[in-house]
Amino acid sequence: MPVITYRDALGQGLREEMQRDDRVFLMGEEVAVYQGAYKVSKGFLQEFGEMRVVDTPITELGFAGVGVGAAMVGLRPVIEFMTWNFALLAIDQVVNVAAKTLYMSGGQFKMPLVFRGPNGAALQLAAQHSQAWESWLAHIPGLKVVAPGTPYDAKGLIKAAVRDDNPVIVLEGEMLYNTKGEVPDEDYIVPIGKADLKREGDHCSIITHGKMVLVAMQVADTLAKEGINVDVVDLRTVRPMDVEAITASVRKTNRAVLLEEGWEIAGIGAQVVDYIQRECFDDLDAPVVRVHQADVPMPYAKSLEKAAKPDAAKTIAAVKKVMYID
Amino acid sequence: MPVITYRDALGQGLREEMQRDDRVFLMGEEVAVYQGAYKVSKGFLQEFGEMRVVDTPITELGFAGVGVGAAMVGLRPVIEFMTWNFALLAIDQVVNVAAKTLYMSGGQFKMPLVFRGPNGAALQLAAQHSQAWESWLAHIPGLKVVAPGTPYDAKGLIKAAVRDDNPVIVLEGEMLYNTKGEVPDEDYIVPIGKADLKREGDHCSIITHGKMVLVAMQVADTLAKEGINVDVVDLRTVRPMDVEAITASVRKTNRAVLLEEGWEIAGIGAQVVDYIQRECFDDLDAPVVRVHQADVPMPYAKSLEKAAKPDAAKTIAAVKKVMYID
Amino acid sequence: MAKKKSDNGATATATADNQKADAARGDADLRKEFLRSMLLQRRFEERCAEAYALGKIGGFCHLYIGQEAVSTGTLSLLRPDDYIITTYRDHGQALARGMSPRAVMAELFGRKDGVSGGKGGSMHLFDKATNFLGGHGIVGGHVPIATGVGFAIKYRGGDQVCICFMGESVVNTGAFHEALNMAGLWKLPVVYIIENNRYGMGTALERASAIHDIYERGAAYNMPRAQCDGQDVFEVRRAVAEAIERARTEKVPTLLEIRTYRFMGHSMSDAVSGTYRSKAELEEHLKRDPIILLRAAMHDAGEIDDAWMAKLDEDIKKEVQDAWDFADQSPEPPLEALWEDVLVDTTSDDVEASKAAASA
Amino acid sequence: MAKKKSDNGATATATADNQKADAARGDADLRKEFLRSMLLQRRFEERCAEAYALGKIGGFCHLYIGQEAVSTGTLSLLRPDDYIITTYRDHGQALARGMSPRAVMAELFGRKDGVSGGKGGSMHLFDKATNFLGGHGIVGGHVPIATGVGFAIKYRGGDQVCICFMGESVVNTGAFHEALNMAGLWKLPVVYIIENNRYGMGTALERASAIHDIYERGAAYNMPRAQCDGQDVFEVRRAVAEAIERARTEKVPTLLEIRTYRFMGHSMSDAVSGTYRSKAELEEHLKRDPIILLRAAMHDAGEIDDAWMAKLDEDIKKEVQDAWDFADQSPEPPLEALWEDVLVDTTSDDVEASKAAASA
Ligand SMILES: Cc1ncc(C[n+]2csc(CCOP(=O)(O)OP(=O)(O)O)c2C)c(N)n1
Ligand SMILES: Cc1ncc(C[n+]2csc(CCOP(=O)(O)OP(=O)(O)O)c2C)c(N)n1
Ligand SMILES: [Mg+2]
Ligand SMILES: [Mg+2]
Repeated sequence: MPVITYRDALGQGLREEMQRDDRVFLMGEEVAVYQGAYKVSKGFLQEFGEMRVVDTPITELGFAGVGVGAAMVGLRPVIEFMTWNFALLAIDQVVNVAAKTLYMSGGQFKMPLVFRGPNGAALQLAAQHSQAWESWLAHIPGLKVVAPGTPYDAKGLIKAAVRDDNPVIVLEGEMLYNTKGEVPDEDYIVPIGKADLKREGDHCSIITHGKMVLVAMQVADTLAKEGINVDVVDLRTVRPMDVEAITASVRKTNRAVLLEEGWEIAGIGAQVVDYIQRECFDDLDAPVVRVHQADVPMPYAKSLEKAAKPDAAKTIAAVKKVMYID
Repeated sequence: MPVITYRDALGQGLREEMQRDDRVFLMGEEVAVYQGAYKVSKGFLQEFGEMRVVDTPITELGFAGVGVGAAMVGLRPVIEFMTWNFALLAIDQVVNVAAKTLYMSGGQFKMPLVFRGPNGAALQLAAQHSQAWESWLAHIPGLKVVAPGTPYDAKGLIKAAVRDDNPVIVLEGEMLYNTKGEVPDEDYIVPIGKADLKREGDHCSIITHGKMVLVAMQVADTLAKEGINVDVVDLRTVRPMDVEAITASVRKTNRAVLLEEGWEIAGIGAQVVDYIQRECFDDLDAPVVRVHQADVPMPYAKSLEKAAKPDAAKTIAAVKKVMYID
Repeated sequence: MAKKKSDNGATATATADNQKADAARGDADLRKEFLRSMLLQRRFEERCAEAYALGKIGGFCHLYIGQEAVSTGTLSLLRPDDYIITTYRDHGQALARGMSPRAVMAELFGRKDGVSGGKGGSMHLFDKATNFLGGHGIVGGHVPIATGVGFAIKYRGGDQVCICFMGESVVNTGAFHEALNMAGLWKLPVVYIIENNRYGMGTALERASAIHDIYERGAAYNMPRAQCDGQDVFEVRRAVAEAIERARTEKVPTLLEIRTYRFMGHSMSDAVSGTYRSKAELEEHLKRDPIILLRAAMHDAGEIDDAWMAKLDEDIKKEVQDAWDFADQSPEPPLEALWEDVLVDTTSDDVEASKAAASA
Repeated sequence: MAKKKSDNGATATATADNQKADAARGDADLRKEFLRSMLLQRRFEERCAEAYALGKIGGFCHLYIGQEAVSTGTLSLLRPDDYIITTYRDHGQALARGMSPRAVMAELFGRKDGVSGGKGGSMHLFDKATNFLGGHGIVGGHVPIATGVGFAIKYRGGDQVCICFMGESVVNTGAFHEALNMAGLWKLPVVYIIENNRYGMGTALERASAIHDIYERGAAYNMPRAQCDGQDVFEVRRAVAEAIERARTEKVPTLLEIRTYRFMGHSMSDAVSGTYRSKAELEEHLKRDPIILLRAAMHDAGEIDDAWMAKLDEDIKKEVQDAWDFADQSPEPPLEALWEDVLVDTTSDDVEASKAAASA
């Protein structure tokens, strides 16, 4: 199977969908002439022309609304936010219109719309550019939210997102774009709403998604050498969440660590804890431990940033804690 | 002690703070000539003049930023959002500037700023006007978030918020404005970050905040008649959360119900569940049960809206569930 | 107030102007249709106020009384395949677009047979059949959506237009600015209509906008722009016709400021006058009631008489009563509806089939 | 390109204009100061590029090379108690405002002695001592803050001004629109300076804004407005002086478009030319390097010679090297700093004491 980057996997998935359905177009800042701020849409302008690959002014609220309008009358827009940090400016359109119009209209106007872009911290981008928004977005009924962690999932989920008749949020990762993995050339879909057991083990479940999948896999490798075998449950979709996959794993391992990129308070991990205590109350041998960003705005300095971010060492410590190993 | 409305308690608190500190001003839509969309600032324009009670154009993003700028250079703005639904348009200023400037500037620029207004659903206002944002706001380091449920707490917390040198979010309730309670005439503060045990009982803890405090008290009354006595823990502040008050109650009752107005996924309740399982793992006699809005956009129709909202009946059922009563 | 200004459009000669004015007047049948349309809106809204007082309508409810010439004049020009999008003050436009009074009233009553299945209410009327893209509740929020509809029309190479109604407060919002810049930049067939009723809730235009002839904001977006009287349905029709023509044939957007007045409070909880506008001001404006103006003109021209008018009023009252009865008898939505329409269960897997379904 | 337009300001006679131009030139000492200021920014930025390549600076880093006449011309006019707020492209302005190159470089290196304690980095320079209200990372986000500073000045009855720098892309954002409308409406002493370097990342102005003389957007806010050449430091100074005067004495904001060019890529990851602008275009603009223009003028006037210039360059290089060394030796912030500055622990309980502390 070809080995390609996450960036190219997204590009391939998007390109295939644009080829098969001429209602699909890509709009956002720097997606066309500049070939994409992170080059996901490299070559798109040349292939699809300027009506289908559209550079916008810096107007997140405005062009998110353009996507909504176009979706309401039958097109299938893919709206790129250069990063999800900037999408805060557009969040009214995402939350108050994209997510609610089907409901408010009594089912008349569906919203086949994708909002995508990199989410979470890269390296030393400081407080305003280093935020992970999955818990905010997962909070909102009317949205679907996916966060692929591998190239394979990136292609499969972006294609599923474009074909879905609902507004789908795709959370990518700047630090993931260059990562590589096997990606079939052919047309395939990763179903939205299905987690993936990326690694099997009996001792503990690490439940995670998006960028942190890589960290979890690394942790699993390291721990395996110490004879500790973990399940790595990659949620892939954070809304709707695959509760069954979570509980199946925890019922087996009786221990869980939740690993996420974002802040602690009312994060995705908190919700997973709730599912676990609700469904696996008698199965748990230890309190669930969460690993997440320090509860501070992201600092610029390299050492502070490293200290702020969730990583393998912190995750290993968490696994050992739930296993009462020290 | 005088009995006044929640609306007047807020107004009194704000007025006292404006009287004692001429750096405090109130800005927002309809706060001046119209006397406040919900009349919290009735008489303010007449008392303080148009420089300190300022009507704005409909520009949530803009006037939130005006508040930030004024706070950075030494004033103490109170920014009113007509409702927190509209504050989505301003959320970039709240999250990316108000909450982060102290940190990004290495402690140089503090942000003595209050953002306030009604939060959550009123009656039949439909999907775009019926949203409760506490879990979003509590997610953000650099903010404090309070949600008074009674007139007493409203006055005490708004005064504490105005005096605090940090950005404080005050979540009020349209349905609360007319509720009445005892409010001292004098100057007092309800400390930010401290929960209040509004009712004592041994059988179960109902942990809640804001508008739902009233529901919890009603539930406590009803259950008391059946011989079930509950603790009602009113968080009052959702960030920073008074974890000690939560755990003290749960250690006593061994059972908890979390009641909140907003949606389920990654809600405040999920975070409280996490605190409880983390701190009271061996104390819990039953899984924690959460009561919250149905996971749908708020419908307009009266019957559907009622079905969507958390209420006393649902809370009573939850208490009975954690007590294994049916 | 009623004077007409126009910039950046075709510099019309007086003759051409007269011709347009004549065309805008239509024939006597059309004028009767105008009267009917405006009166229907008026009577409908009056009954809404009544229903609100009785608790049959809940939530926020914003009446359109006084502004009927804007909806009627504008929507009389649209093709069925054109699009409309508007604010929470949407009843009048829904009726003028031809949505059934029954389905609109049922929506306001929160019933199953409402246009939005009872889920949207007063502020969120939606109707796929008439390309009515909603009633929106966030001030300014729908303006970028209109730009998106214009984009879609251009994308498909169609000659439809999109009409975007908004209150005058909207021109101060960031959403307006971003949306109009893109429409001006990309040349999209959208007519942005400001219904300048002078107040946004209790805030007079002059206390919210740094300029007072707000159609001039169009200059910032290289957009043809004009201002017209909104109490004269012919004047509205003339100005809108020009804008629609420009959108349809030249694919150019227009910013049109239509000066009108709301005769009621902002919403049901707002007094008609007092805090922010005087009774005298209101009374001055009541003299230019668009229905009275049109009726008088037609009366003077001998096109209608008192009996005709009485009959019309009676017919309309019946129609509105029928809508009320229908709404009252329509069932509450079933409780299962709470969980429906959050998401659809479909995908575009079969592209051709799904295109066909979309255009159906 | 360099032609000057001005609307809605005092209609200056040619003589008055000449006088102003003379004043803007200052004396020879001031001109030397200009040269020093611009060259310091240039050399500083060159070393930043080097430090970035060495991994000493991380994250996003946007150089100011080519635009130095804007910062120097503008900030030469400010009083210590005036305010400045700007974007992520903030190094040059920080230096021109008088922040120490050491503290700025230490910030870029992410060190304890950085102006923002190493927590802000390149995009978030803040300095309370010089009323430098930050480097901001969200395009448009700082413009309402500037309006707020103007509001505070008016609130306190002061005669300070606030300078708000922004890139030309900002004029399309909703934040800009909302902020300028309020400033125009309330008459706030803010000078909004657009540094029009023709591109927002890879997007040429013409592909993002429906109008191309963007200072004309000021008309929408009833705001005095002008356009000037940004490669000529005197021209910048003249135009800004007019605006500052208007703000300080008449309490009126101005929108000033200063046409400049960035000689480097948008940020360190962007090639200098290729995708969105040609090498030829860049070279054309390099001819109007503001430092070369000023140096030539002073040379021609006999105010400086090659030896003086060489000495200046050497001094500045030393100063920048010193800043580098300082930054390099400054420690990383201690790990405890991670948890500091999230919130302060203070309140305004004692109003008088806290007022005094705030103004200190
Ligand atoms: C973003 C936002 N802010 C505030 C409100 C509350 N609000 C509803 S209508 C209104 C006034 C709008 O006035 P205008 O645009 O002139 O329309 P009109 O009501 O006069 O038709 C306000 C402030 C809102 N719905 N959305
Ligand atoms: C709201 C927002 N959208 C997108 C970005 C990404 N971005 C950073 S700088 C920039 C271009 C800004 O160009 P301009 O305003 O002309 O300033 P210049 O960089 O030329 O100084 C973009 C799109 C951002 N920081 N904020
Ligand atoms: Mg209005
Ligand atoms: Mg630029």
